[in-house]
Amino acid sequence: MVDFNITTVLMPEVVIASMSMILLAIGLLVPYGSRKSMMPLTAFTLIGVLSYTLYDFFYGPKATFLDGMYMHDQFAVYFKLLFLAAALLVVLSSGDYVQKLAEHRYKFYSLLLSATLGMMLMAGAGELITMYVGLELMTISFYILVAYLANDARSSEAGIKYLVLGGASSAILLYGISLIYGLTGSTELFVIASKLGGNLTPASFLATVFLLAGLGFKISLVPFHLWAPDIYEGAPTPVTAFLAIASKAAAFAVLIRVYLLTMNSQAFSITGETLLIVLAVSTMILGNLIAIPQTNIKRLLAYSSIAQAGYLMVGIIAGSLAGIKGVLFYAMIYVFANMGAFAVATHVAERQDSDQIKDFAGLWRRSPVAAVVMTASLLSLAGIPPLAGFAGKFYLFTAVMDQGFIAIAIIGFVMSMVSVYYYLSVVKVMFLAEGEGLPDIPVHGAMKFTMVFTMLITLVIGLYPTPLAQMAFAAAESLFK
Amino acid sequence: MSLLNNFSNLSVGLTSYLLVGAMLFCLGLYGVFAKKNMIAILMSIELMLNAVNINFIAFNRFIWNQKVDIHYVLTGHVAALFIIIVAACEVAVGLALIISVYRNRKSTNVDEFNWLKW
Amino acid sequence: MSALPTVSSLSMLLPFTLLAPLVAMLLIVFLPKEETKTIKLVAAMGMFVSLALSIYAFFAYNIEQGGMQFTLTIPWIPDLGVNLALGVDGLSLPMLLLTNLIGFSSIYASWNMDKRVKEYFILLLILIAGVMGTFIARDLFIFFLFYEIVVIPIYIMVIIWGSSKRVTKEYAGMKLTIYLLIGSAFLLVGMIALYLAAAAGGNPTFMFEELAARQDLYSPAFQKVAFALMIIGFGSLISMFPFHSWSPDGYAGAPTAVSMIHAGVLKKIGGYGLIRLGIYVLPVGASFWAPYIATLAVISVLYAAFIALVQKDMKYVVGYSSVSHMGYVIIAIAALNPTAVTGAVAMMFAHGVMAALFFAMIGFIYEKTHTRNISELGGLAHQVPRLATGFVIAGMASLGLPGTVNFVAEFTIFIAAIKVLPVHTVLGIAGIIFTAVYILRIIANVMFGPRRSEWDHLTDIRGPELVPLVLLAFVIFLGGMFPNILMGLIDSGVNSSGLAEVLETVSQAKIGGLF
Amino acid sequence: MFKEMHDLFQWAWLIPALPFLSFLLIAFVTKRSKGLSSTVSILAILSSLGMAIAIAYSVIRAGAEIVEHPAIVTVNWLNIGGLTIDFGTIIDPLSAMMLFVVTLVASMVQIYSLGYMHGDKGWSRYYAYQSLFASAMLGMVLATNLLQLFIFWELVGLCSYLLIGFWYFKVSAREAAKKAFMTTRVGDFGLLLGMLFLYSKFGTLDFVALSAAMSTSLQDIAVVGTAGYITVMAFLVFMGPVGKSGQFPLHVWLPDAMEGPTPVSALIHAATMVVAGVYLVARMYFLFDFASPEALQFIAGLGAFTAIFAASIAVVQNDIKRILAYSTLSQLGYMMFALGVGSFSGSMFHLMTHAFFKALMFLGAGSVILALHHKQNIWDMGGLWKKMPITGWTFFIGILAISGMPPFAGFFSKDEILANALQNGHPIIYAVGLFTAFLTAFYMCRLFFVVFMGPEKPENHPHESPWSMTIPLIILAFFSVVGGWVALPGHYNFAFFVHYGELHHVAIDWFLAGISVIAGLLGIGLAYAIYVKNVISAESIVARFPGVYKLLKNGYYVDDLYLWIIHHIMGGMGKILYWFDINIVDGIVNGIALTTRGSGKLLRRTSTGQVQMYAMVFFFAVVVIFMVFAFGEGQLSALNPLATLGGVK
Repeated sequence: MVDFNITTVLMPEVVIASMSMILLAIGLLVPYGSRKSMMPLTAFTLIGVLSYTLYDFFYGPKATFLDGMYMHDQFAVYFKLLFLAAALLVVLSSGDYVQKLAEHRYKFYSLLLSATLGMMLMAGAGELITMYVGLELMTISFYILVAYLANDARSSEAGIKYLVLGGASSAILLYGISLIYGLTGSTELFVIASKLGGNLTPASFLATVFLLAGLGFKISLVPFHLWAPDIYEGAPTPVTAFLAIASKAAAFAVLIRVYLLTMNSQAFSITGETLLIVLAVSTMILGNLIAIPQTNIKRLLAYSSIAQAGYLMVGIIAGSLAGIKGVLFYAMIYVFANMGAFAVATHVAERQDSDQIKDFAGLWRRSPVAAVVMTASLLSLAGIPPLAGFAGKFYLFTAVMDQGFIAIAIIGFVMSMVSVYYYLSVVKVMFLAEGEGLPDIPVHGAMKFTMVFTMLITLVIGLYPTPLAQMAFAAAESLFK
Repeated sequence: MSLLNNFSNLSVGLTSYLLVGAMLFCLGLYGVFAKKNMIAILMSIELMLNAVNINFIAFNRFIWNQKVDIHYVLTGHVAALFIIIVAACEVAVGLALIISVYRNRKSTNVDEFNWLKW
Repeated sequence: MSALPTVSSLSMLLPFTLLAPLVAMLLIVFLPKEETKTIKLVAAMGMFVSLALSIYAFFAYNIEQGGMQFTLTIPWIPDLGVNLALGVDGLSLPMLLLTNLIGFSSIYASWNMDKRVKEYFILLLILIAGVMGTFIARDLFIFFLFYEIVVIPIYIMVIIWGSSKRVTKEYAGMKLTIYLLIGSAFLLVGMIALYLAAAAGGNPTFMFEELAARQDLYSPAFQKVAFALMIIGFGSLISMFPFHSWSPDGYAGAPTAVSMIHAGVLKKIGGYGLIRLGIYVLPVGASFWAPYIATLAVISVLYAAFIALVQKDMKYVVGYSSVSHMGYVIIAIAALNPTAVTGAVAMMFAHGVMAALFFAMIGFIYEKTHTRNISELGGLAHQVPRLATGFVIAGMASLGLPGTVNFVAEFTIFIAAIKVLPVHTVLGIAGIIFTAVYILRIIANVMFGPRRSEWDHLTDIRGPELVPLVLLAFVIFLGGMFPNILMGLIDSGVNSSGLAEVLETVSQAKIGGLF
Repeated sequence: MFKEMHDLFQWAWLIPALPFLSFLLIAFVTKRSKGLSSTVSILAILSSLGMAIAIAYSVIRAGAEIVEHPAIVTVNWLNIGGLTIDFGTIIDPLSAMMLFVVTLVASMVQIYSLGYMHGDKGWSRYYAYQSLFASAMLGMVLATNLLQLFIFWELVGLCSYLLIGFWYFKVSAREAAKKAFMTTRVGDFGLLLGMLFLYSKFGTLDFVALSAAMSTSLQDIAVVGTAGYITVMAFLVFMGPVGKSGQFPLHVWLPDAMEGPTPVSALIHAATMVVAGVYLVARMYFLFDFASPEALQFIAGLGAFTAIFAASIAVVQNDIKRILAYSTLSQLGYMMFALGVGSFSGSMFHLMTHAFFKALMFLGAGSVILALHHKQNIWDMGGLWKKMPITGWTFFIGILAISGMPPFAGFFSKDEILANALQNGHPIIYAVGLFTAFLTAFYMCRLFFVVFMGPEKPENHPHESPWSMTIPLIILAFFSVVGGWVALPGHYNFAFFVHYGELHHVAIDWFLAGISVIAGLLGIGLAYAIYVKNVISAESIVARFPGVYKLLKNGYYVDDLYLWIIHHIMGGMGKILYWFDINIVDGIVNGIALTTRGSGKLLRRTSTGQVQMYAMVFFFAVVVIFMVFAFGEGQLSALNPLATLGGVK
C-alpha cells in the first residue's frame, strides 16, 4: 500500500468546498459595491487547484481508500482536471455576464464551486451512495444556477423543469441502486461486480436499466434527453455551458466506472452492447437531426451536445482500453470546443441580449475574434481536422471498429458530417450576413482570453494530440488495473 | 429469477415491504405524471424517494443484516439517511424555485410552463 | 549521377514548399486590411516560392533511382502510429507541381478581388497549402487531415465570394461541402478499417508503403469492402457518376480561384487516392470492382458530355466537362495496367492545368461582363483578344488536341485501356466527339460572332491578369510537345513504387481466375 | 554521294520547323508589325520550299535506292513503360513529292495573300495561322508513324478551323469553322480507334515496322486471328480520311469551309489539307492491301460515289467558291477511288496535279472576288475576260487542266486513273469516273463561261489584281501545264518513284485517253451551248425537273439531316439527360437532404415543452427497454444483427 496522507489526496476537494463556503461568507459580510473581486478570487482558486491536480495526476500518490468508497486513481484525477478546467473557463467567460446580475451574484460562484465539488466526488466515487451524494450536490447546485435569473420567467421555468425531471430521474436511479443493494448487499462497485457478474436476472437487469436511465438522463442520452434543450435554453448561458460540459462529463465518469465494473460482465455483454448501440445510434441521429432546424444558439448547442453524447457512448460500447481512452480524450477536448462556442454565445447574449442565431449576423465584422473562435469551436465539434474534434472522433471510432462494429462507425461519421450542415449554417450567418444595425461587440479581458485560449487548445490538440492522448491513456489504464 | 424467488419464500416481511415500496414508487410516478400543481409534483417525487428508502431498509433488515465483529453492517440504513437528507435539500430548493416561478408566472400549474420548447 | 543522390540534404525541401504559403498567410493576418496591394503581393510571393521549389523538386528528382525522394519522417502521434511523413515520387510530384502552378495562377486570377481582400487571400492560401499537403503526404492520416482541412475554407469562400446563378451560392457551397464530407466519412471508415487490419501485422501504421507491404493481411473479402468504401469517398471526390452532382453546381457557385483549385487539383485527390490507396494497397478489391467502376466511368464520360451540350452557363459546361474528363481517369484506373495508370496521372495533371485555365478565363469574362450566360455573350474576341486566345487554348486542350498535354494523357490512357477494357474504351473515346461539340459551341458562341456594342467597354486582360494564361498555356504546350518531361517522371513513379508489380500480379491473378 | 544526301535528309525536320519558328515569331514578337509578320512567314515558307526542292532533287538523283529504302530519321518523343513513340522524318519519293507540292502551293498562297488580305485587321494573325498550318502539314507529310501523323493531322485540322473562322465576326464563318472541326472529329474518332487497335495488335505504329509486322504475321494467319480483324482496323483508319478528305457522308463541311478567306480555301481546302486523307490511305496502303479485298472495294466505291455525288451538286451551284468546293470533293473522290482500284501512283499523281490546278482556280476565283468587292455569285459576274486578262487566262488553263484536256496536267492523271480502273477490273467505277469527268468539264466550263464570257455587269468595275496576286497565278498555271509531263512514259517517270508493290510500266492507252477527252469535250460543248450560245435554256431544264434541281441545289439534304440529328437527337438527348441529372440524380441528393431536414423539423416537435410528457417518455422508455431486453429473448436475437450492424465481431 502506498503511503499517503488523506488530506493531501483530498486537498482539491477540501479547497473547493472551503472556497465555496468562503465565497458565501464574503457575500454576506462584504458590502454590495466591493464584491467585484469575486470572479478573480474564484478564478485564482481554480487555477491553483487545477495546477495542483495536474501535478497530482502525474506525480501524486494513487490509492483507493475508505474500503473502496473513494478512489483516487488517475481516472478520477483526469476527470477532476476536466471539471476544474471547465469551471475555470466558465468563470473566466462569465465575468461580465454575472456582473450584470442583481445582488445575488456572489452565490453564483459559490454554487459553481459546489457543483464542481459534486462532480469531483462523482469522479472519485467507488460506491453508489457516495456517487449519489456527489450527483445530488451537483444537481441541486444546478437547480439553483439554472433558475438563477430570478426575474426571467424562462430561467425559472427551466429550473422547475430541471427540478422535476432531475428529481424523478434521481428517484429512478436510486431505486436501481436499492435493487442492486438488495441483490448484492453492497453499494461498493467492486463487491457488486463480483456478486452480480454471474448471471443476468430480470431483477438485476431492471436495476441496471434504472441505473442506466438515471445516468443517461444526466448525459442526455436518447430517449432520456428531452429535458436538455429546454433547460439549456432557459438557463443563463454560462450555466448552460457548465451544464453541457461538466455535468455530462461527470455522469460519464460514473457511467464508465459502473459500466466497466458491473455491466460489462459476460452475461450482460451482448444484451448490454445491443442496448447501448441502439441508444448511442439513436442519440447520434436524433441529436443531429433535430439540431438542424434550430434557431436558438443554445438550443442548437443543446442538440449538438446530445449528439456528442452519442459519440462518447461509442467509446463505452467498445469497452476496451482504447475505447475508454477515446472517451476520456474526447471528453476533454469537448470541454474546450464547447466552451469556445458557449463563450461566444455568452458574449453575444450579454451584449445583444439575444440567443437567436440570426443575431450573430455579421459577427465577423462586429467581433472578428468571436466569429473565428465560434467557427473553430463548431468545426471541432463537427470533427473537422486539424481541430481537436477530429482526433477525438478518430480515437473513438477506431476503438469501436477495432471491436468489429463498422456500421456504427459509418453512422457516426456520416452523422457528424451531417452536423457540419447546421454548424456551417451558424458560420454562414456570421460570415455572410452583413448584420446591419447590430452593434460592434469587441471582446476584452478574461472573455477574450477564454475564447482565444480555448481555440488555441483546440487547434494545438488537433495538431498534436499526443500529450493529451497519453494522459487519457494513463487514466484509462488506471481503470483497467 | 432465483433471487426474487428467494424473496417470496421468506415467510413474513420482505415481499410485503418491497411491494409497499414499489406501490409507493408507482404512486409517486403517477403523481409526477398526472398532478398539475407543482407542489403536488414535488411531493410525488418525495414519495418516490421514500419508496427507495423503504427498499433500502427492508433489504438491510431482511437479507443483509450481517455482523462484522460486533457491528451490524447498516449500509441500507445509512443510505436511507443520506437520501432523506438529500431529499430535504431538494424540497427546499424546489419550493424556492416554485416561489420564484410563481412570482414570474403567477401560477404553479405545470401545464403552463411550456415557453421553452422545440 | 552518383548512386545516392542528396536526398537527405533536401529533406526540408517539401516542408518549405508547404510552409511558404502558410508563412505568407501569417504575414497577411498581421497586415492591415486596407493594404490590398501588399496583401496580394505577399500572397503571390508565397506562392512563387512554393512554385519555384516544386519546379526545382520536379527537375531535381532522380528518375533513375525512383521511389520516394526528399523524404522527411517525424513521428507525430505515436500511439496511433501516425508519422508526419513527407515525400514525393513520380505519382505525387506532378500533382505537387500542378497544385503550385494552379495555386500561383489562382492568386493572379483573383488579382482584381476587392471585397474582403485580406480574408480572401488568407483562406486561399490555406486552401492551397492543404491541397499541397495531401499530395506530399506519405502517411494516410496526414493525407486525410490535409484533405479535410481544405473543405471549410472552400465553403466560406463560396458563400462570401461566390455567385448565385441557377442555384444560390449558399446552396452550392453547402452542397459541395456536405457532399464531399459525407463521401469522406465513408472514406474515413475504410481508412480506419485498413489501419486496423494492418495493425495486426506489427506496429500500427498509416504509412502508404507499410500498408501496401502488409497486403497479405487483407483478406479478399476485406479488400472488397474496404475498396467499396474508398470508391464512395474518392468517387464522389473525383465526381464519378452518380456521385457527381456537387461538381457543376459547386463550380458554378464558387469564385474563380476556388473553381480553379477545386477542378484543377482538389478533384484529383480522388484519382490520386484511388491509385495510391485503392490499387496500390487493395489490389484485389480493385480488381473486383474494376469492371463496375469502368462502367460508371464510361457513363460519366458520355452522360456528362451530353449534358454539357445543352448548358447555358459557361461554368456549367466546364463543370460537366470535368465530370466527363474525370471519367477517363477512372477508366484508366479501372484498367489496372501500369501504362494506364501513368495515363491517369498524366490526365489528372493535364486536366488540372486545362480546367484551371478555363476557369480563370471564364472568371475574367464574368468579372468584366457580370454574366456567364452563353447567349448573352458573343463576339468577345473583338474586345478581348488575349482572353479569347486563352479561352480557345483551354478549349482546344479540353478536347484533347494534339500538341497539348491533354492529348498525350488521353492517348496513353486509351492505348493502355483498350487492351483491357475494349468496349468501355471505345465508348469512352466516342466521348471525344461530344467534347468537341460542346467545347466548340461555347468557343463559337462566346468568343466569335458579330461584335456586340454592349461589350465595347471591356478591357482586355493585362499585366498580372496575364499570368494564369501565360503560365498554364505554356505548361499545356510544353507537356504536349515534349511529353517525356512529364511522362518519364510519372512512369518512374508507377514502376519504382512497386505499383507495376502489384498490377502485374493482379492481372495475372485475373487470368488465372483466382478472384 | 549518298552520304551527303543523307546529310541533307538529316535536316528535313527543318522544313516544318521553319514555318513553326515563324509562327512563334509572329505570335510573340512581330504581331504588331504587319510588314514584318508577312515577311517572316513568307521567308520561312520559301526556305522550306527551297529545302523541299533540294530534297526532291536528291530523291530523283538517288533513284531506285531511295524507293527501296526510305531515309528515316527519328528521335524519341514519348517513352514510358509499354509505350514508345518516336518522332521523325521519312524521306521517300511520296513524301518528297508532297513536300514540294505543299511548300510550293503554300508559298504561292502566302505571296498571293499579300494582295488579297491587304488592309485586313488580322494580318499578323493570318500569317501566323498560315505558318502554323504549313508547319503542321509538312510535319504530317514527314511523319514516320501513325501517331505522329495523327498529331499533325489534328493540328492541320485546328489550323483549318482557325482559318475558316478567320473572319470570326461573321456568323456563317464561325458556324462553318465549327462544322468543319466537328465533322472531321467524327472521322478522327475512327482513325484514333483504328490506331489504338493497330497498336494493341502489333505493338507499334511505325509505318515501316507495321508494314513488316503485317506481312510476316499474315503468313501465320493464327497470329492475326482473322483477316477480318485487319479489315475492321482498315475501315476504322479509313474513317479518318473520310472526314478529312470530305468523302461521303462526311463531306458536308467542305462547301461551308469556303467561308474562310479565298487563299485559305486554295491552300487548305483544295490543295493540301483535304488531300491528307488520300495521303494517309497511301501511307497506310499496306493495311488496306492486307485487309480483305472488301476494304479496297469499299474505298473505290465510296470514292466513286463521292466523285459523282459532288459533281452533280456542283452543276447547280451559283456561288463561285462553292462550285470549286464541290469540284474539290469530286476530285478527292477521284483520288480515293483511284487508290481503291489499285492505281496508287495514279492517285498520287492526280493529287499533285489537282493541287496545282485547283489552287490556281481558287486563287483565280479570289482574284475575281476581290475585283468585284466580295461578290461570289457567278450570275453577278460576267465579261471579266477583257478586264482581267491574266486572271482569265490562267483560270482558263485551270479549266482545261481539270477537264482533262491534253496536254494539261489533269489529262495525264485523270487518264491514268480511269485506265487503271478499267484494267484492274472495275468497269462500273470506270463508267462513273468517266461520267464524272463529263460533269466536271461541264460545270467548270459553266463557271468559266458565266464569269468570264457572259455579259458585263455595269455595276461592276473590275480591274486586274496586283502583281503579288498575279505572279502566283502564273506560276501555278505553269505547273498546271507541265505538271503532267512527269508521267510521260519512260523509265524514271512518276510511277517509278511513287508506286506500291511491283512496278508496272504502263504505256498510255490512247484509246481510253481518247474516250476521256471526248467526254471532257462533250461537257465543254454542252456548257458552251447552254451558257454562251443559249441553244439550250438552263431554265427550261430546271423547270422540267424541279424536284431534281431542288435536291441538287440543297446537296441532297445531307446537311439538313445532320442538323436535324444534332438538334433533335443529340440536343434532345442532352436535354433529357440534363433533366434526369437535375431531377433524378440531383433530386435524390436534394431529396436526401430534404428528408434529413424534414425529419429534423418533424422530430423537433417531440420536444413539446411539457415536463410531464418528458417524464412519461423517460419512464416508458425505461419500461420498454426493460421489456424488450429482459423478457423478449426472441426480439433480442432479432436485434442481434443490429448489435453488430454489418461488422463481424
